[in-house]
Amino acid sequence: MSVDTSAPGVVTDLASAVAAHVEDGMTVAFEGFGHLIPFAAGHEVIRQGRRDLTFCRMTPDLLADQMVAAGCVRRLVSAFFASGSAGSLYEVRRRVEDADPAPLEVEEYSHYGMVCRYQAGAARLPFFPLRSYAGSDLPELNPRIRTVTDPYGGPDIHVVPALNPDVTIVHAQRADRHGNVQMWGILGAQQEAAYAADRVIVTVEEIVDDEVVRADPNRTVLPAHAVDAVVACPRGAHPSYAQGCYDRDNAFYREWTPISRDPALLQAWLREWVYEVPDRTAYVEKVGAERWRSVAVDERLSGRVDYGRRYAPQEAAQ
Amino acid sequence: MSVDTSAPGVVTDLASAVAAHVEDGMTVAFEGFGHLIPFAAGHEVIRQGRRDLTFCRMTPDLLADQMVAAGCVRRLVSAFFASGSAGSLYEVRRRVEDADPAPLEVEEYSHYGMVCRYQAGAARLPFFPLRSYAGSDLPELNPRIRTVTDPYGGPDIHVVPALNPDVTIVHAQRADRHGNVQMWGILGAQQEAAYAADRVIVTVEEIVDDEVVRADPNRTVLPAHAVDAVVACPRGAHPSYAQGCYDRDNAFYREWTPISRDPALLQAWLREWVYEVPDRTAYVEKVGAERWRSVAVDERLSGRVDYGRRYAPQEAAQ
Amino acid sequence: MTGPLSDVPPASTEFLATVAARELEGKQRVFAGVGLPTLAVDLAVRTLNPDLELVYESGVCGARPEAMAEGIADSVLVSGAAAVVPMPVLFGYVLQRGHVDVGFLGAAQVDRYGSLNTSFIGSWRDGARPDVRLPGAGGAVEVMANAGEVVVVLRRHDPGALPDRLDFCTSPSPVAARAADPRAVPRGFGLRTLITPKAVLRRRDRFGELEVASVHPGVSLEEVRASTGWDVAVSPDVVETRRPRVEDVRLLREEIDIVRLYLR
Amino acid sequence: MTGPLSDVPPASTEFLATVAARELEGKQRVFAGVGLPTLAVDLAVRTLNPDLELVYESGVCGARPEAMAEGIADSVLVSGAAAVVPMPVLFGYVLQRGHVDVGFLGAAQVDRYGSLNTSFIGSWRDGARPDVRLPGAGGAVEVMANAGEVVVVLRRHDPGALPDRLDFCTSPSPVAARAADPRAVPRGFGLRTLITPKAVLRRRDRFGELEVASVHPGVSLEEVRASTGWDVAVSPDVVETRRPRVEDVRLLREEIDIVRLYLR
Repeated sequence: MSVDTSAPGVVTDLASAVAAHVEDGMTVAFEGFGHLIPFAAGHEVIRQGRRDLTFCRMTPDLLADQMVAAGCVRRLVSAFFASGSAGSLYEVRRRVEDADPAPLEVEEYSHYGMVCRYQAGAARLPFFPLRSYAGSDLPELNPRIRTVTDPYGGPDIHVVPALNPDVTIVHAQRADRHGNVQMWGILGAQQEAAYAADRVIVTVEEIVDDEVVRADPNRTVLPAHAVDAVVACPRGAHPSYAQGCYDRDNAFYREWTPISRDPALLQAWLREWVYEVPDRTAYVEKVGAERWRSVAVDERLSGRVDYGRRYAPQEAAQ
Repeated sequence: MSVDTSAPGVVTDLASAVAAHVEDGMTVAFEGFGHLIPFAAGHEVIRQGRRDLTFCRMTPDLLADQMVAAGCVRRLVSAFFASGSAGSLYEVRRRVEDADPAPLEVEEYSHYGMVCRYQAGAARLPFFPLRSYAGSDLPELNPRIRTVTDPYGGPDIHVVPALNPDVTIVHAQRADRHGNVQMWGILGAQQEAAYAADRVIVTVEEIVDDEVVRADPNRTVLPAHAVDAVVACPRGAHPSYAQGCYDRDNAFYREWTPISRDPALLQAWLREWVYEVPDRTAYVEKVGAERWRSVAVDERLSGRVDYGRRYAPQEAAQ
Repeated sequence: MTGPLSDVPPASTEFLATVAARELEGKQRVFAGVGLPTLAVDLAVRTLNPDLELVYESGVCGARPEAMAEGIADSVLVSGAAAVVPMPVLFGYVLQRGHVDVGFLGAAQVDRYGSLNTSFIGSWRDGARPDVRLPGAGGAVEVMANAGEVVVVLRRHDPGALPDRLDFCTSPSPVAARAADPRAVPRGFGLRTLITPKAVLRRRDRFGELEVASVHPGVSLEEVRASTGWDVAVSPDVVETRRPRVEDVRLLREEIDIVRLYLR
Repeated sequence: MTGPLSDVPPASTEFLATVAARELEGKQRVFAGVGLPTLAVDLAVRTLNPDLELVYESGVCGARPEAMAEGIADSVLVSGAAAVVPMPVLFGYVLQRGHVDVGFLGAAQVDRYGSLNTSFIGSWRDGARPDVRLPGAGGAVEVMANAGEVVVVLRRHDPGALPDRLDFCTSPSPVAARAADPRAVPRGFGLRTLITPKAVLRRRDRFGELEVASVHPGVSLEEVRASTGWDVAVSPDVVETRRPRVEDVRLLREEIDIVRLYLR
């Protein structure tokens, strides 16, 4: 599809987007629940040497292990401290259990607690209520979990505070050059995390013509007004996946456990796969055709729906 | 498309669905924001002579005028007391301004207040906060609008109480026989209103094969677990519209004003178009081909997206 | 924008829509209502601001209608739009979060601080039945609180429509919100521009009063004062309202509202 | 379900998954986790409950995977599913509203009332660094509060995993919730069934204690008691746990987990 990326819009390259929007000490959310995890953007943040970030993510995943190991992260705001299916995040554990090589601040919620924090942030509310914390030790662990009195006479209910990241970074299947972003498959809390943020960077598998987006407006998860930078970044979610584009690299997730367990191996991995790789194009090439074949997927197309078009009176008169 | 409607599922006819789920005195939400308004279901409720309903709808529209005039409604819970573009709802106004021929209780919010009430109901929360009521006379008019103290030190914030209808009724473009409902175009607060309810009736333009729904799972607004009855009811939203199926009958909306203004005309209209019409099939026939041509739409298809399919190991080995 | 000027009367829809359209110059996103705002927005896109993003309460963002919309939930707004979002997203994330620059609202009454009444004429307290049941809040109270600024077009200019005191405050200005709770002042400026058949009134300060900014051709300042329900302030640099161009009127009649739905 | 019985050991994944699958008979919707629950759910669909709706924390409802899922966010759960909803809908409307009948959870520690610890081993108060950083709450605290009932499968049965007192209460049982606030008792029953390598323990009462309901073949009741960190109650009608059928084991090995991801 031919797209004139020189036209006005928010299209940029990843290095520029990160340089323009991500500063040391910022609160940055990287969202994508097991799907569309913005690894390419995370690696660019590592390469640019950002420090003291408050890193927000419902499930930290390997991305947290990598960014913590690279020294980008001062504080982790999260709900789950393992890598989906495949074992511990040892860099995170070393920091938390032994302050090795340095301590890591942790602010801990449940998954729904994080979702609620993003919902409050996205709607500019001070807090969001949820039902599940009564009797848990979580509110004692994290004093930012509080209660409010129900003015309708019910029991007190727990609330979590709004989370408003300075920057939210997500990955999606496609966007137009204005920043209207469409995704499908598992949507996680990306819409909330993006609307909650002051600035939003979206990496996409493909930048498409306006008409592709406008042919299916219900598919748009982030309208252009919520997006500050769009970057074409094919395979930018690897080793996680993009529904319909490429599958999760489960083998890599398994390989991560021994890498993560050994700090020297982990630093060597960062050198080889992040610092010494200039950008995602080089990464894709380095991953190699054989590995990409192992995560290739067959086609399974959705149907089309009809949005209809009004008969123009001129036409009707003709 | 051939669908075996004798198979197990929630498919039924409209008279049976209303008889099974809607009782006198219940709280019933009819949602659809200017689009997919469930007129056919409302007319069936009128025909079955339901009384003392608490009728919930963000914008009452002609449907409220008709159901109030038919004597179904004791209490109106709403945010807007006019018919979209085209003038007053005179039956509602007569009741409110002059108790003519009888009073009508009104519980009044704003549009977002109604959305928030449904959101709280859908998530089993006692209330939902919103930012816009400070300084308005709405909280004095409606003492169910209250405030809570922000435990994070901000100002008090207004809240609205959960709305949990006994029944929510919506119309959609399509569903499968299990009750997985898909819609596109303007989605209003249908998802929230349905999840908030104890029981849900959905009328649809078309019941489709399971595979049509499963080819595009992100298009499903109401999963089957949230739906109790699905009714095939083509053109069930007229005189409102169904995106891609038929357009709004704007001429009818304009015709309504003089009908609504004259109680005798209104009762005659109800006799001719509701009481003496056995079902939606008869209504569609009575509306007539010429009028249906006036609301016909041209095709404007969405594209397809690729959900992908994993290579099965067996296939890979072959 | 230059070209010969039209002599359509100041109370005409064409005049008011053109004056309203000018408020959209340089803005990014407008929350558009039905009726006269539809005309104003369309005219602005065709003349002053082709990149204006049209946002509708129904959840449509970036509409590009092929025909004139007959309501905020018209199917022509959906087909070809950039996005259609559910109402919790529209009200919560788009509007309350602060993405709307200008909101167009109507009203039955406007007070000196720009609070609006769209609910009742007459008394309503203690269960009284009002004289007139107006449409109610709809989304107006949210637009007032959360849009960057608000533009109101009134079809009347008299002390009934511009009273000293509203019968009911549906959508409070920041002044009224601050009086209720000094800590809960909303994000938005509130009403910035009020366009009537006689004049354009503006608020220069978020907590200030309306003042007469321009008077329509053929209307005297004295008439404006006498038609307003309070002792209305007048801007020191009050001018005559600029007339629509002939081209604006032509666009409205021959390209925008060709079926004369809103133009009478 | 009849057929010859298998002699796989009680601590084997095949044994535990089959016992867990039986808990899904007659249920409508299960909130399925990764690992052993994946096997149990798949086996239940193939043997006891073909209409079971599979709901995943990732937002997938009515999954019909063409291959075994390697996680709760696996692409095979999405393709061909009945619905994929965003997480606010999944957690708020599907789970918290009460549409899930059975939730499968894992845990590092379970106490006598069925509260779970998935957060820390060791001390954590006053800023102490814990001995072991466990994965944390994830969605477990929401599943415990809002699912109709919960099934937990443990891979250990010893006083460390079944202590008298949890190191951290991540997901409280209704007993613990009631103790914190008698008015805030959650909707769900809490843990109903705990499956370990030695026994099946059940709670008969929403506010009751776990009691030994069945003991696996070759395990003595005395061994179960000695392996539990409190003086565990025993059901008056305690029996021996029914073994998997040969067919169950065959299905697990030859049709469900053909790559032996979870079966070792």
